[in-house]
Amino acid sequence: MTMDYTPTEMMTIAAARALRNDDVCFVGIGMPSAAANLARLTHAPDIVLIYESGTLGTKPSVLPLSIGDGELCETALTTVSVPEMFRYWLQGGRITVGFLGGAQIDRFANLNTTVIGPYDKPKVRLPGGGGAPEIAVSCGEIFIIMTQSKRSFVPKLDFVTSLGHGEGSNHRARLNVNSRGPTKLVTDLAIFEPDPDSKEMTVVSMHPGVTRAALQDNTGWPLRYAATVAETPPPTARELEVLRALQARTARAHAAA
Amino acid sequence: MTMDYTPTEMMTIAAARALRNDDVCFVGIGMPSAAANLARLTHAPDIVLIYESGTLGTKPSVLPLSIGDGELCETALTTVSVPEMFRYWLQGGRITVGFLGGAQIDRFANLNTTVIGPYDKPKVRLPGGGGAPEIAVSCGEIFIIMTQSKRSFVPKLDFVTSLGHGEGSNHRARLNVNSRGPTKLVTDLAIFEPDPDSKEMTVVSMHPGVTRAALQDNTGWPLRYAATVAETPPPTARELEVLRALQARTARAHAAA
Amino acid sequence: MSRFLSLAEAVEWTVRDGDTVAMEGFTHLIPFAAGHEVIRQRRKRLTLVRMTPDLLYDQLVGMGCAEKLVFSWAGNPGVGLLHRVRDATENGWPAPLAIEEHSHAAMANAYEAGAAGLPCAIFRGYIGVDLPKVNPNIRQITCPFTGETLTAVPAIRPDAAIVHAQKADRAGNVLLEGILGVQKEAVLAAKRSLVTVEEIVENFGPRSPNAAILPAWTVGAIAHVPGGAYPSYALGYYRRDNAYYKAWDAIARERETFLAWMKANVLERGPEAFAVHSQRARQAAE
Amino acid sequence: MSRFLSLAEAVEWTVRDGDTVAMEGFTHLIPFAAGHEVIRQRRKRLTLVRMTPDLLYDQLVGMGCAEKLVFSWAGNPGVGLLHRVRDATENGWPAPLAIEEHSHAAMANAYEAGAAGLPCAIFRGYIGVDLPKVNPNIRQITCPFTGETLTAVPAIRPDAAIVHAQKADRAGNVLLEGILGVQKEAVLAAKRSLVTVEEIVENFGPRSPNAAILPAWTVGAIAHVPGGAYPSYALGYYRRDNAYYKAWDAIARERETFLAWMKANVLERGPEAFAVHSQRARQAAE
Repeated sequence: MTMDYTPTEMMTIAAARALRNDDVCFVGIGMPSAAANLARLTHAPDIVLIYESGTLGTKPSVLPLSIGDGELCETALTTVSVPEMFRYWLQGGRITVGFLGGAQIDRFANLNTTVIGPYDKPKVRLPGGGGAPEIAVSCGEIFIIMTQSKRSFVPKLDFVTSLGHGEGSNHRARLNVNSRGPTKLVTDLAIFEPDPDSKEMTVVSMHPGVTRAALQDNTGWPLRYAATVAETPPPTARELEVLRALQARTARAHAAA
Repeated sequence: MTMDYTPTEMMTIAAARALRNDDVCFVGIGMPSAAANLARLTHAPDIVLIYESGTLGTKPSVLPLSIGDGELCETALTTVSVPEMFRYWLQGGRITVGFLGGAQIDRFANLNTTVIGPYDKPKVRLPGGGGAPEIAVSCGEIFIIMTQSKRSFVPKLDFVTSLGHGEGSNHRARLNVNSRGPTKLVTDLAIFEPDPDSKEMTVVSMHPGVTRAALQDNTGWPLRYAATVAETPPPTARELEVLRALQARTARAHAAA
Repeated sequence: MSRFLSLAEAVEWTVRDGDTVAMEGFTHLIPFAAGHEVIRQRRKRLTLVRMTPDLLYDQLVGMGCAEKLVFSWAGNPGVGLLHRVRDATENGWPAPLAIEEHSHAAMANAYEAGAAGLPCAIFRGYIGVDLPKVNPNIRQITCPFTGETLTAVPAIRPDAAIVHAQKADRAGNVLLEGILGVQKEAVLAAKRSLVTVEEIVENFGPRSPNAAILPAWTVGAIAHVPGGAYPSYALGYYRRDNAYYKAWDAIARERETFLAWMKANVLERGPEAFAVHSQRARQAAE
Repeated sequence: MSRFLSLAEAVEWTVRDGDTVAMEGFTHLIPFAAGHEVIRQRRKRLTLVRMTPDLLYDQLVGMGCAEKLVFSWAGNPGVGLLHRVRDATENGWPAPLAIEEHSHAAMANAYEAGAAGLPCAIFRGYIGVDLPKVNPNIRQITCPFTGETLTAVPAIRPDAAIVHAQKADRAGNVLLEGILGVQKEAVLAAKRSLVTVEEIVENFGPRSPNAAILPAWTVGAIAHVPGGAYPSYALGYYRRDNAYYKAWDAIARERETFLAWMKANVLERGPEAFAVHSQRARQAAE
């Protein structure tokens, strides 16, 4: 059975599938939060979700609008102070997966959430790095979820907010960073993984109906493909049902508040 | 009315009197604890007592045998972790008075609680510094309470565990220490304060019945006296009553446990 | 030792022109009522420090209270950017606004160091990124045991810290619960502090032996402002008004709508206007 | 992810010959039962780390389990010195014991740095004193902003940490209450950890939103040992047995009385012997 679904739903579901039941996941607001909670509500019921507001092991029934919604604290195992969160939990190396998004990404999965244009004279001033610069180096690995377009998938970032694979190859190791960095990039069109040698983000799976031409049209650099490129399995009925129920609950809760 | 009292009672009561109602006092076990709680139970009901085990604003009804007795936590405003105690509360400069004792003291009120004899080949190995090295520099001022004898009041310490006035004069300032250091030394015989210039601990008050000859006999260096030396007012009936009741409660509680 | 004051008196005592001020709150317990009083008192040339400046700092900046913003994430969470902050940084309206930008880890560590009385914080951060190129307050330090290069940032020691909390007791102790953010650190790191509270109780009663409490002798002023964190929330009292946050985007987009809104909702009102948000939640719960 | 094991299995998994082991507890929640199991398993050449080594470490040292002691205050609180530690350091009986001595502030900061994944801690300490002359692990570092000289010590990262706590839930999370010491830091800083608990509950139920909890995924082994902190205490369960501490002074003074006591009370007994102390307190409360 095939069902209708949006590219954003495909992206969220593909990202959710990448999470494992024994992961400890540092979650950002927005799409990462939707994907992480979808994973928890489907195949990864024991996944530990952590938000930088200090909530450890939180199990929200609706998606938070902000990183510190009451729902996150009320359903958490416990809540620690923000200095403790960044010292003991993030820097302490206790997180297996950090989930990031961004306004710009380059082919080595470095991210920009700071500024479009020059730093001193920005065309668009973005919110800034928040937790990302340290999430990017302290988590075991990084999953990135981003809507793909030429504007966001750029040959060169205007500003490096958080480190991906740097200039590629062993650049992280040369910076004395031992964590794996971005191991998965999930977009509304495809799934990327780093090439084992160059560390360039490489297409490993394309979502149903997406063509190589369309992919390239939405990417600011010449794309590389893995030797074998899979087709992403479409969302299952159950995945869509759980995701849509989650989003409907969320919409109701936010409207009521 | 005069009452019988022991030199230790006089010492404890004289030390208690030095504490003010608005002090925030970092309390060590033993005589400092007795003096601090006596102050709280008499003229300084609002004094804030802090023990290094993390208890803030504790109001024990009996004296603790250890620095972390349950009584301290159960009667505290709250209890913080030990790293937080030493970082936010002691180093943070939030304590007005630190209360120390020691096995040896010199004329500049440097203290030794580490070792008698050489460090590598001790005659007596003492428990060590504990919190004292940082209490001595981070508190607004330091009160010291010690039984006086030639063995403990020595010309030269075997080991400097915590800083008093160093080599005297402006030595603390030369070490970039801005707190006042030992401002009062209370013994079973007398009360000492630092000379304003040399910072040598100087007799300012002698307990009733104590002679200068007896004082010097119990001191390992030639004593200096302030221009005017007072006689310490003897314990009042109320002071003795409260102190003895506290110690009786304490003895009963520790025997029962 | 903390003193109970009216909000106007408390803000007057706590915040002075030219101060470095931290009004903290990590989504939770944001001191909106106190911030509005700062606006009404027309404070000027403030350096505003906060990890997550959102609507409240947009309002302060738009009303011309600030000359500098120190932050690690500036936005309307889940909604968008801060139009007033942008107008100030890009167009100097109503006054130029300098920025000093950090990461969350840097600011959290810097508050921690401030509370701990240290001049700087060390952490493992800013590796392979551009912020150190534009922020001279990000430096390096070498571990004397391993030789590892670590990052150092100056401690945050504000002139004034303002936070909101659930409860004060009669003795002036303050209890916080839930998402604690860096509020305790901000108060301990600051020279002067103001805590607005939902309620004042005789005593806190039964509680965790490790409750997050600011003792009276660490707090400057306390003002009783029920609902004072609205439109953010106070765990146990009222929920976040997400609609307010969403509506803000349109209000703040243009100078005129912004000024009209501020006049009607801040300049011509007082802290008592916040009480209704606390009461509504209470009624809803009944 | 934490596993529920018998105490013998848990100690076997956690502690190996030659390990650096931190059995923490600041007067409260000292893991006596687990330490006795380490003695029964005849572990050797341990480096024992603890801020306040007291009777338990006296017992471990006297039974020849240790080759080094890292500490900041070693004694029988309110009673006197540790005779077995002294016999080992001064006479090498039953084995020589090296010492590395710190201040409380240094060790508390070093545990904190260990939990935070840093190689060292910085603080303002050891000013004008002699310990830096005898401990090469006390070094200096300069603040890159103010030029102030600060003190650095290496982070404590033990091979194994052992602590006692009030409760675990079925999922393997651990709740601590009361005097927390550096227990949470010790577990987070260690490669392997063991927590003995007074009771295992279905879930923790209503609690402070900021309760001190070690999540299951940060804990190695959990063993259910009621009374396992005796003769220290567990807040909410039983009180400290001050008489035991006082009696220890005479027991430990001579090698013969010490060995006889250890044989009768440790070697020939098991963790179930601790349960009576928890039960007595329960009866007394009824």
